[in-house]
Amino acid sequence: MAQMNMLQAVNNALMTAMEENERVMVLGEDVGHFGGVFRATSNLQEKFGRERVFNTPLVEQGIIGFANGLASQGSVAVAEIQFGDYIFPAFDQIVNETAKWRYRSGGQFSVGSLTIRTPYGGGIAGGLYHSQSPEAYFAHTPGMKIVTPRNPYQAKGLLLASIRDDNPVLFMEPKRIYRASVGDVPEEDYELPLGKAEVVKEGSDITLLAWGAQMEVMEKAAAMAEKDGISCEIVDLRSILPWDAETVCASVEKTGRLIVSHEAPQTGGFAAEISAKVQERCFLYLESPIMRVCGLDTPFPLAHEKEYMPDELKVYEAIKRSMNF
Amino acid sequence: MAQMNMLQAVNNALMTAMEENERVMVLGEDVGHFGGVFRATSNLQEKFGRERVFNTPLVEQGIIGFANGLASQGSVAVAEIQFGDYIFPAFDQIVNETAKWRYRSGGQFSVGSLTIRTPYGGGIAGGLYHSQSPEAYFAHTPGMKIVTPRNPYQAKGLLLASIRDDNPVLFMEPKRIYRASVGDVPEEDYELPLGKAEVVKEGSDITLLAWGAQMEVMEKAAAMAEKDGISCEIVDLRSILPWDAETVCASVEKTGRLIVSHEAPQTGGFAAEISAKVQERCFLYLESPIMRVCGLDTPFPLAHEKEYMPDELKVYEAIKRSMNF
Amino acid sequence: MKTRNHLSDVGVVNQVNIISNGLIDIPMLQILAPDGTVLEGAVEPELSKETALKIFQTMQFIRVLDERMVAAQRQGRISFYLASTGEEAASAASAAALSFDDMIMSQYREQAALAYRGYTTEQFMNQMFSNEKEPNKGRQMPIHYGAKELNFMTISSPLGTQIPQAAGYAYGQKMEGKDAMTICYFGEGAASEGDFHAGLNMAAVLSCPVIFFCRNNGYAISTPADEQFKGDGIASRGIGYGIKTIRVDGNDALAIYAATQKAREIAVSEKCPVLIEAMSYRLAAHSTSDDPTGYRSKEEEAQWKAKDPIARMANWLVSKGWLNQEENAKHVEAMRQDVLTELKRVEKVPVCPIDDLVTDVYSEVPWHLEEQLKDLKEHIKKYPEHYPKTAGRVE
Amino acid sequence: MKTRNHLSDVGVVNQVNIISNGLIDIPMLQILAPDGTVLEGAVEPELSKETALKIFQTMQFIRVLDERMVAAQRQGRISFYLASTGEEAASAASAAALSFDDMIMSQYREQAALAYRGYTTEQFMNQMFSNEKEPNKGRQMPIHYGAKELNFMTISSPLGTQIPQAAGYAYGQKMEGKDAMTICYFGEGAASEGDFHAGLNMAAVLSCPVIFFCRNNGYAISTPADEQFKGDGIASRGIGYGIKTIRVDGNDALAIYAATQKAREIAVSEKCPVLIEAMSYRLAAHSTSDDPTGYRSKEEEAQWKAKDPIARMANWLVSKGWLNQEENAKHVEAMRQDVLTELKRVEKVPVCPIDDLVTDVYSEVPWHLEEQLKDLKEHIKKYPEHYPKTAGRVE
Ligand SMILES: Cc1ncc(C[n+]2csc(CCOP(=O)(O)OP(=O)(O)O)c2C)c(N)n1
Ligand SMILES: Cc1ncc(C[n+]2csc(CCOP(=O)(O)OP(=O)(O)O)c2C)c(N)n1
Ligand SMILES: [Mg+2]
Ligand SMILES: [Mg+2]
Repeated sequence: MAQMNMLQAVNNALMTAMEENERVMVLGEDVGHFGGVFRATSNLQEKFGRERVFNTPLVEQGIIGFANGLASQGSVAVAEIQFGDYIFPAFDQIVNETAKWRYRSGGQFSVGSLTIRTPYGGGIAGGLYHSQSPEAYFAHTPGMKIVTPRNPYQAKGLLLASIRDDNPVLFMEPKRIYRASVGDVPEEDYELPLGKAEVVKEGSDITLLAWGAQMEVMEKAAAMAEKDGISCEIVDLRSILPWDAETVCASVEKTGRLIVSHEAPQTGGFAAEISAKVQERCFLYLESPIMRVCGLDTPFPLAHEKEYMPDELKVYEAIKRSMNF
Repeated sequence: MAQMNMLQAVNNALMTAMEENERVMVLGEDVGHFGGVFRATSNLQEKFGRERVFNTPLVEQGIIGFANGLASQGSVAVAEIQFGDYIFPAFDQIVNETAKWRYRSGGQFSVGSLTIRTPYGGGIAGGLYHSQSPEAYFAHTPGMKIVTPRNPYQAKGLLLASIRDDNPVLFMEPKRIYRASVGDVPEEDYELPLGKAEVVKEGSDITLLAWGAQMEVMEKAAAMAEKDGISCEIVDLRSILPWDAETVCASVEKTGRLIVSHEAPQTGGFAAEISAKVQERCFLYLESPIMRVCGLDTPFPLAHEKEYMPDELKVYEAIKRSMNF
Repeated sequence: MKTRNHLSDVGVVNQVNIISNGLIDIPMLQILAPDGTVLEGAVEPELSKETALKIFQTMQFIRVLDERMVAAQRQGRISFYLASTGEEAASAASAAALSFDDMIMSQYREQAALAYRGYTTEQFMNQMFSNEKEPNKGRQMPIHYGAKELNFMTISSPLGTQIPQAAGYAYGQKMEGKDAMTICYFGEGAASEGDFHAGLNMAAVLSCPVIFFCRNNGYAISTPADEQFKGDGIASRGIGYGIKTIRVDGNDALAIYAATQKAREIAVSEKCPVLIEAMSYRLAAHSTSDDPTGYRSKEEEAQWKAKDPIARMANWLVSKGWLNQEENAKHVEAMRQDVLTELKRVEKVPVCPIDDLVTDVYSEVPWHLEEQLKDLKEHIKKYPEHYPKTAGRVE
Repeated sequence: MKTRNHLSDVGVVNQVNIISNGLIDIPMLQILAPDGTVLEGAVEPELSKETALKIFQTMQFIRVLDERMVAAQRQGRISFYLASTGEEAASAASAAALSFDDMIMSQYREQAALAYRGYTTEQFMNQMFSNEKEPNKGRQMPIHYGAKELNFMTISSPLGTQIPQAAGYAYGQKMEGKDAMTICYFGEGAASEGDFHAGLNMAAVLSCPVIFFCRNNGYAISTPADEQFKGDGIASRGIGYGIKTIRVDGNDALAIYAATQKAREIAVSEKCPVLIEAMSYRLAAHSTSDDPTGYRSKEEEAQWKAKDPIARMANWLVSKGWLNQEENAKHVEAMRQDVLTELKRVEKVPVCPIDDLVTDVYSEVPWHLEEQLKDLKEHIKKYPEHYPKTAGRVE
């Protein structure tokens, strides 16, 4: 075990994957000698050479197009998009190509060995274009897997599983806690399961569901609520697509209440899908409406970032509203 | 009044808008002399010249980028994307640029005079790439308006309103009924309101909500259900963003039951947003879970298109399930 | 750390110096005159009788197939078709210059390359009828072929996407140390997409052994080339990317063969991309959904009919003594029969069972698709007459 | 119907003829030698003393501003900054060659063009402190300027998106029959984006009066130009699009001015795009988030410091008798004071009231944002100490 922050855990996972399988390649803007703008790919080029770890020209549609080709050839491509906000030029390559490759070819071909890493989320004074949480845009796309870790341990285990999973994975890294989240991470190789949520804390009155950096917010809100005698069950979704409705519904059937929270704008966010599905399945168990504590339906602001964010106070207020419904 | 099919109504709206305002321009792949692959822009170039109605090179990101520029300059740009499936290369220009232009500039600049027209939807043996319904991808994007007509009368009135609205509008045309849907359309200029749903048929037992070509399916299902003595209220959402929760919730509060249907895959589709919001608002009125009758969570298939589609039989079955819950 | 060199080779000038289009003027390689005679000064590529005839027969087969399938579409037997009439040489002769291990990523009008690789009449039919014998499982519209065993990537409709993909595929081949490369076909219209720029630039920077083969056939649906670009075709763009480029007469099978052979040699030995622009003409309608009389003249079409690549190659083959026109006519008739027979036979083959609606979305069918399939099956069993393609086989 | 011409001008060759990079070699315009003397044979552009000094003072102001704001960022007074040190000439002198009515669409390193247009120190500060006096309402990170009254489009971070937008804007200007055009600035890195391809090709085909001004400063963050492209810079791409192209020394204000003046004349009179590539060097770090010592050498930086565009122009101005170095030193000191004073003053200005969180998403605030704002205000009133920027003014 070593103490690592999330960037180190990501870096360590990449090292581990590249050591174990020489077909793993890392590509993206500035990922080479420089090690990426967040340094998640530090020392990889030195260790594995310029052919396995390389800078690309500045063109996201090309990065994913190229990585799609690489993966379809059988190489294991780990492509970095420098910020989640800049993934949209690659939207066609992801949504129309990556996600549909296996299906359209009847399984003859696939890009299952592709992993797309990208930092996402707010809280770093990034304004419109260095703060977005684009998960819901991809969650409407059959064929993709979407994964987000909440801490360094999760990051390493989930990233290794993503790289090795035989499906394309969008791996979203919560950049706000890249350095802030520190914890024990095994030096050895391990994987955590995709498609499985995790009950992080058991409770009986209400279920709080989130993923990535938002987990910290849920924990703080739960601590506030506990002081009022409200027992919160906290669930980390971990995989956004396909998502683990079973674990979530089991929790809701126990508590009767659910709050889902994400930073992305509320309308059309992934909380909507969860809410829709849970009310379908757990209709008779619900004691109050499923609530969403999300970003406002605006572009991501700068001066009003604090006000925009679904912080612990807003979650705490929602908990009380739900309890008092 | 004249009898028109939906293509003629769209064409007529474009004619009307271009006659009334000389700053209106129409651009896109093959929209010039040829009149577009569906002929929605027939005769426009002949009438208004090659400078106001022009073919672009084959590059969707460029079409929208160019149209964004045109609109920000004050021209009124009506850009066609040949198929909804090919809008994704323009995703960045739409989601990061079009939608955020006004906000990021504090209202100094905007592309409010941009309208993007695109045919969408299945039922034409188009397979993966000539069948998609991408509305939900855009509905998660504050700053956009999204509008869909269900028949020729709606098409003309909503398209004219979209072109003149001071916000960028994605106008999605249900291509399956381009020629099949025929009806009376006034020759004169008129507009229908954006952001307003319409109760197409009143009823008391259950609310059926859809938009575009799916309205026909709802009507057929309602007819089947009426034979069983179930009284269906049918609502056409018309505007997907911002959407008219008030009208929808009023209907649900009356009937106590809701079915939402769209062709796009269920997970992360816009029915999820509607369901999430309606259960929030109408929790105590709901007599059964809100149900979604949608496309399967697969890419759009060809050989199994019939099976994939949320047809009237599936909606009818859902009505019965909802009534018998 | 490497020293940077973005200025190291730049000359200086003291007056405003405008570089304009006229600076270059890229000629095209031609070996056969339109009448099939070898042009003076031209050197025939090394081409065995066997290969020459295989190219020729492939072109003829595709001409026959295209004719027949356009008719079948009119009769409502298939939903869609897209012919390559007039452009058969570009794909047949380029495919012939490749090694079988080379990956082909095509746009959609390169059926001759696929046929050259050995795709059978039956396979063509299976795809067009979206039936259960088709390895792509009938999920895409007709003409979206794909055959793993022939190293022919399944076609996808969005234009241009295969261009950066081909660069990536080729990079993977290079990393594996194989003597194989990738060829990527696309139209001059698709070359306007952003993915074209991405693909060519990345291939150059990342040293990918790939041939970018542009069929410049003058139209993208109704849009003529001069509303598509203003440069000297697509070839002139190669310069900007630092990519070696060859322009070739797209209706001259020998020239195509020679150009592709050379391009492959360069790509594999120098580990770099090569751009080929083949100048041709789409004699066919864009597809069966299109009617070109709305946007071009009969005279223009006639001019190009006169440059027919099949007739041109036939004359050359006859002059070599490798072809007998009478025998060939019989051969063509046999092809026609074969196509007809297969068409009739294959149109009766059923589509895949309903389970295949949800396979291949992921490597395994996930829980939510299991559920959706289960519900769907129950529904179909309730209304079997409404789902005739699959109801009979829902267990 | 027009006759098509995609083959009408094509010459023929009989041997495989490989067009390679070496075919062209684009020189760059230089008027001033690095020591500020006019090069032999070079002609000074027509440039009044007033304009020359305005260019020069703008460059100096930006140098001062950049220095100060980098320091302010280090002190934690602003969250982010991005300097243009070493590249001031490219934007100041090009902006000087425009008409005020011309629209400027910039990337983010063209603060000198904005200052040339008249953006004040206070305005710069307002933007960087995201305050309520800022017309962009503090919604974007520092350096995302925009000023409608100065015809300077608000900057957006996604790279390359402004390139096709500029083509469209220019088309609109042409349609309005105005004697105005658009200039679009971008880096050599951004020129790799698909939008670059889209924008240049569309501008050429649709005859848009636009100058595409590429600052080739050798780096895109850490990525050197030779990992960005393999062609002869960005200029060589102009040929492929059929766009008139000028390469210029980016550190020579006179050359930039002359090139841009000529380009504007062509763009407006011929209604067409012109591409300018200015060869320079990013002496600054990419931004305050970057540390270039990780990817380039001090020697390389030193070489380029020696080519400083400000010193070069100063020498020329002195030789013309238009500048007195001592007076100038005082002037620079005054600028520094002005920047410091404004910084101190402006950092106290509050941000916009909370209502502005939801304005400008649409032309009117829709029902759902009204609701969200209402809830938010109630929440802030409950916890005012947690939202200190806005709580005081929630009514
Ligand atoms: C991204 C995308 N946009 C639009 C289309 C619709 N479309 C299909 S073919 C075509 C024209 C292609 O022309 P070209 O590349 O020259 O190939 P050709 O048909 O001439 O062989 C268009 C616009 C598409 N398939 N994909
Ligand atoms: C679409 C997009 N991708 C990535 C980024 C992150 N990014 C910001 S600046 C930059 C480098 C730009 O280099 P260049 O265009 O050469 O301009 P320079 O900084 O050298 O002036 C990158 C990669 C971005 N802003 N937008
Ligand atoms: Mg073409
Ligand atoms: Mg640069």
